[in-house]
Amino acid sequence: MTLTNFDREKGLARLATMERIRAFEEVARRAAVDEALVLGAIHLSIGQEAVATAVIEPLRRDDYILSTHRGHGHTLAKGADAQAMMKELLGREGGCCGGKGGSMHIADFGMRMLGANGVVGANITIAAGAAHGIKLLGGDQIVVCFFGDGAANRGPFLEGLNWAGVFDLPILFVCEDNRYSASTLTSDMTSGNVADRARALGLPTTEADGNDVTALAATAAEITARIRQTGKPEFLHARTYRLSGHTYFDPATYRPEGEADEMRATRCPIAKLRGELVQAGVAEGDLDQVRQAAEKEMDAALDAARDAPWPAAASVFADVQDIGSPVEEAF
Amino acid sequence: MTLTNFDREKGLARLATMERIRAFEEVARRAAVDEALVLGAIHLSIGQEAVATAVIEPLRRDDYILSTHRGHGHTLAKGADAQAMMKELLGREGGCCGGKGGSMHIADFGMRMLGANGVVGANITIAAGAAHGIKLLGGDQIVVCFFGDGAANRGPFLEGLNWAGVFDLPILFVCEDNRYSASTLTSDMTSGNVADRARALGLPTTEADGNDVTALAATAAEITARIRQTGKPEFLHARTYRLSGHTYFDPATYRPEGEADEMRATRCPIAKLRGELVQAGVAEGDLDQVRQAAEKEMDAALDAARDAPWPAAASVFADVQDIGSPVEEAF
Amino acid sequence: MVRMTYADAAKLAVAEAMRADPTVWCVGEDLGRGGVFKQYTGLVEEFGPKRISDAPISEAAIMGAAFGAAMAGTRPIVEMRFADFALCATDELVNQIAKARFMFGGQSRAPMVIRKPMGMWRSSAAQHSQSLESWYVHIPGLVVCCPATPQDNYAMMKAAIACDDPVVYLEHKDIWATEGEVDTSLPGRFGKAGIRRAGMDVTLVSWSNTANLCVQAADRLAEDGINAEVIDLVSLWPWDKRAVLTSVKKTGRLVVAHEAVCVAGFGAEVVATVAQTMVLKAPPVRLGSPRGLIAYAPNLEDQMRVTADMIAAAAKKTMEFETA
Amino acid sequence: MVRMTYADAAKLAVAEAMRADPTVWCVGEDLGRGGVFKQYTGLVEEFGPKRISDAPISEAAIMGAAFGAAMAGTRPIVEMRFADFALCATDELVNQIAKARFMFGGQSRAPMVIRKPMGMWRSSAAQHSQSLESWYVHIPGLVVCCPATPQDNYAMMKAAIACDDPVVYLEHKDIWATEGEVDTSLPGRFGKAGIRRAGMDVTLVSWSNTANLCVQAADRLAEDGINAEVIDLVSLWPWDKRAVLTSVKKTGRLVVAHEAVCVAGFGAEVVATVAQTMVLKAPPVRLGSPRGLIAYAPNLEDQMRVTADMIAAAAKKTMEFETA
Ligand SMILES: Cc1ncc(C[n+]2csc(CCOP(=O)(O)OP(=O)(O)O)c2C)c(N)n1
Ligand SMILES: Cc1ncc(C[n+]2csc(CCOP(=O)(O)OP(=O)(O)O)c2C)c(N)n1
Ligand SMILES: [Mg+2]
Ligand SMILES: [Mg+2]
Repeated sequence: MTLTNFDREKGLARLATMERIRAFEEVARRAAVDEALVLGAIHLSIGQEAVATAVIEPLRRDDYILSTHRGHGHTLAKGADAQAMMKELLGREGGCCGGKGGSMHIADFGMRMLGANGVVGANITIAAGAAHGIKLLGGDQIVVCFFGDGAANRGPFLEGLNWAGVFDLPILFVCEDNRYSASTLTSDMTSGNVADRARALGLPTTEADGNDVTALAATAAEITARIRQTGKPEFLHARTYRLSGHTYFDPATYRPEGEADEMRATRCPIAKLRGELVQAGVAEGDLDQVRQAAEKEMDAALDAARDAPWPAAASVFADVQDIGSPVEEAF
Repeated sequence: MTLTNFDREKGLARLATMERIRAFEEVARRAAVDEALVLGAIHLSIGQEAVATAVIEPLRRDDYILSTHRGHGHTLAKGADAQAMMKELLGREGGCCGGKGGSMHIADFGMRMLGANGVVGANITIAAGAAHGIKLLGGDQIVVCFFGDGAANRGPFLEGLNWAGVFDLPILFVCEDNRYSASTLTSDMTSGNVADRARALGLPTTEADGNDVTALAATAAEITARIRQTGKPEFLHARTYRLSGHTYFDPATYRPEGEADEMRATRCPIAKLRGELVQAGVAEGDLDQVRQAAEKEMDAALDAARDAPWPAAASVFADVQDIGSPVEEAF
Repeated sequence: MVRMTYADAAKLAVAEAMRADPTVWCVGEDLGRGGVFKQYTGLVEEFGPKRISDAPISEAAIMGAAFGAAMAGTRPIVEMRFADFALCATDELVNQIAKARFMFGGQSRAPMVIRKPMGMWRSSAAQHSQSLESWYVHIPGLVVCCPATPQDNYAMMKAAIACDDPVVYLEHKDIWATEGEVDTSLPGRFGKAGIRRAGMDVTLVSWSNTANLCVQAADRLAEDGINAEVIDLVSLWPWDKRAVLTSVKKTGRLVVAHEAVCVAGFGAEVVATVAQTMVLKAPPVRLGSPRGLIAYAPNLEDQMRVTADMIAAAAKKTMEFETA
Repeated sequence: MVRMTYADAAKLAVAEAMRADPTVWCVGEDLGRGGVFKQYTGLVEEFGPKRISDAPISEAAIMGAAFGAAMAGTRPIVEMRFADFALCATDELVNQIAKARFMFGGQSRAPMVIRKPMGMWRSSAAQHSQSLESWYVHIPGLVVCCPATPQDNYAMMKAAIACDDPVVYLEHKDIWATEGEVDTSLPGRFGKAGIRRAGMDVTLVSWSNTANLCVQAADRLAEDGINAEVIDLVSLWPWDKRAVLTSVKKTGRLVVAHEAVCVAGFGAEVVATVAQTMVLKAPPVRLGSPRGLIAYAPNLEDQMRVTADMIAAAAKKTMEFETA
């Protein structure tokens, strides 16, 4: 990626997405830590914003994505409303899941974001199935399924990739490798490596730097175009790093001393892109404005969420199922 | 494998094992078809006898094996008593599982055969665990886990191989590839291939002709010796063919016409070994005697099983669990 | 009215639904060759291999992928082969399919029929014989259906395919070949029990094949002048409480019978519900399997069975109680 | 007598068992850092990473491998992190571990403790909050234990480790930090209920954290002059029928309360068993969650909870029934 073909507009758009993700999560963290407004666990993707941003950029609005417990970034990048998401994290009325799901089940079906998932790896077969549905219905959409390095040790990884390969389904599996599975170094619990597994399962596989949003966006554009054309599955292994703890309250003391600090200093995807934009002639002040706009948006989202009421009590019995009432009838 | 280093004694021993397996299953099939003595489904390994014979040959008595629904051959090769097995198939007293398990759950813990399994692929993680147990206890035994080509599409394949790789466990995984998963051609439902999956999971992997018992025994001896020495897992992919149907009552009409006949004519592992023995100077009559001895043994096993009584009624409530009675107590 | 088997009745329902709605499809191992119990025979010829889809031996993926395809707008019929193997896809069914609509605040639906052939089938042993219907009744988000007759296997299959909720559809393996009259104009209704036989003396409640045994038991009881009312619940969630309570109010006597393990089986729910509502003329009876395992040997296996004779004997005992 | 938390009580039991028997070991994700609820903190320092073993995110392999290791002569303690994730290992637990000994005619044993932290834990939502104890009670071959106090979490954990059967050991996530006195000389016994409070008027039956709520309810009832007997079943299989029947014979009134979904919950088994045995002074009551899903928003989540007030109110109603 030389600066000659660097696209400033695209760079600024990516920066805006990454800053919005970062700001959303920083605000959510503050809401949790300082105000105890977020009651459940939230998993921040701070440091990983480039993957969501780059991979989702080439998608159409009617393409699907599926995410994990660490899904704020993917959801925002797919176009979900930050305020509805923040309300969801606070369990309020107007939350994108009506306050029923919280951070770990965030979803926006309008944007074809088919949900975060509280079970590691479970989204892999479901995503393959969404692609199967597209194929059966004769659509030309594609599916992107995000998961972590730890998920590659669960059975659904094999079953879901095999499924996509056997049925020739239009899906991109993205392993967002942030090195850790909760407090465990994933490599200590992994025999062989993830990319080789995907290759052995018959999927064209690309390995990429997940913190270089410019290069990754180009790669993702190529891959997703190919998938839309061939209708066949591919795999992307993106190396990144989780700058925050596993949950917002995890001090992450299991990491080697200084590791996170060094990564923050040298490998922050936002800092990297800012550097490229500056080199391309964008003024620092313009970049700061992008950040400030994102922060303002997310502060406002939190204000709105803070002021939102709790969900209506009766809503707890809605959306369980059509047939059979959740409450005992008297006779 | 040239005839110069062909070991006649070993060849005869292998022939005896293969003929015993073949005869056991032919007798069991007759007992099922002609006499309706076998009430549940039985899965015959006719045509696959070389895998069990060759791979188990180098094992010690205190090494473990685990098998599948198609487990008669492995069980016999590990040294189980044919009569107790036949009684089990007939659900009789004196059956190796007391008539409680039948063909699909055949086991002989005395011979460290830790059971056939009615759930495809489920034995893979269990076998890894047996090897884990050996390691924890400081033993020098090894484990061999047999499964079919179809099992490589289940999650436990990934989870079990990864487990063995991560914990450095003394286990040999053997994929006995007979091309079919029940009535489905496995390759139609498999993306990539099994051996590559094992390699990607970090396991040294050998691909072999599963119908050439002489060559396979040499290969298995090497691999198992290495596992005992290094304590590390390996993978063996053995190509073979199921000459019978999936179950004894399956006419296997889903196979291309003539396929089974051709395989029977050209790739029968017993015929192949007989040819080698004849070339090595063993008289045809001696070989016939090996077969006759096997047939006689198995006929006698069936006679004994036919005459055996049903299990004692009370035994159905034994061996459920120590704590808590299976029958309701009155108060 | 057409005479057909329990297997063919469901097949007819599937075929009709597939003709009417191109988004309905079936997926499972070996379906292209008719499925393991031949309950799909001929369908691939009519609908092709995309809509009668084979699958790898990947129960978790079959369940999970069908769910994804349901969210993407199709209506999958999932074949689990044996109810026992469905346990390989428990996370998919219970944590994902049953919960998604609620967790996502109503944004998604999972219109799926999950077929799980259940129950004892001579000498299939402990891993191929289970009846776990009470598990699924306990899981919010799931509809649970256990048809006992060709008529109900036709009508309820149609209803299940039409339903926007995930339906755990438990067919009994031992009655695939049972024949009966099917009126294809009768609609299947969840939560509506069938009164298989009307009677005044004692209420027999059951579902799946044990409902058929209850009818046999009622025939025998009739010979002794006892008029049993046989209630076939057909669906367990929702279940027809009203039919049971109305009947027991009339008879004052209750026998609930099922093939599953008695302890923590759905029979406990029925008995508890009745006991919370009314006082009976005789203690209610539950019949189910001992809390033991299903053996291969037929004589051992039989000891785990609830039979028509046991049901009749239990009913008689409730009759004698009054006179005691 | 030592004062300690519910979490530490189990940890002490584990540590003592590991000291006494070198074949006991623990395996699960993140155990080397103390486990997700810190219930293993410090153990890796004493016993090393082989015996306090980390694991890949592979619940099926954790369960399956532990089973294999049990058959090979070790005594594994399996950590499932959240009871919900254990559903990823259902085949392993139900089709393999629970059935092996029987299927193999008594040749094998599975001396395993399978720890499954259960229940609601503020705003954990539908995939991290389930109580599925009734499932496991329904599965022959499994022992099921739901301790409610530090004392029982110590004593029953010791008993579970010593037991040669697979024990599904359900600790409640909401009471890890609850403190209580522990007498390490008291043996844990399966099938022996604890009478948490003696009383003559009404019997409250429960287990796990809801047993603690029953004690609170009994305190409130006492203020109104009602003497409730609180029975904490502690283990659900085997369960102490005798204690329940003896108490209800005395009081004539029964309230069973649990956190799990009421429909097809274990409360149904308790009520059905009592109803089959005796006639009460007032209709028995079951309290459990509606058959709905557990939401993230606290006000919605609370609607799925059984509270001490609800238990007290139900008990009062059984008292008033008599006088009505
Ligand atoms: C099946 C399952 N097992 C365990 C967990 C607990 N858990 C939640 S996140 C996590 C780590 C996941 O690691 P990875 O897949 O790399 O994703 P990351 O958290 O790094 O984004 C674990 C173990 C879970 N949610 N689901
Ligand atoms: C989890 C599971 N799914 C499906 C089945 C049904 N089934 C029994 S054997 C078999 C085919 C297995 O194929 P493979 O693994 O290649 O072994 P083979 O029968 O060829 O020896 C199937 C699908 C099962 N027993 N377990
Ligand atoms: Mg990770
Ligand atoms: Mg095969």
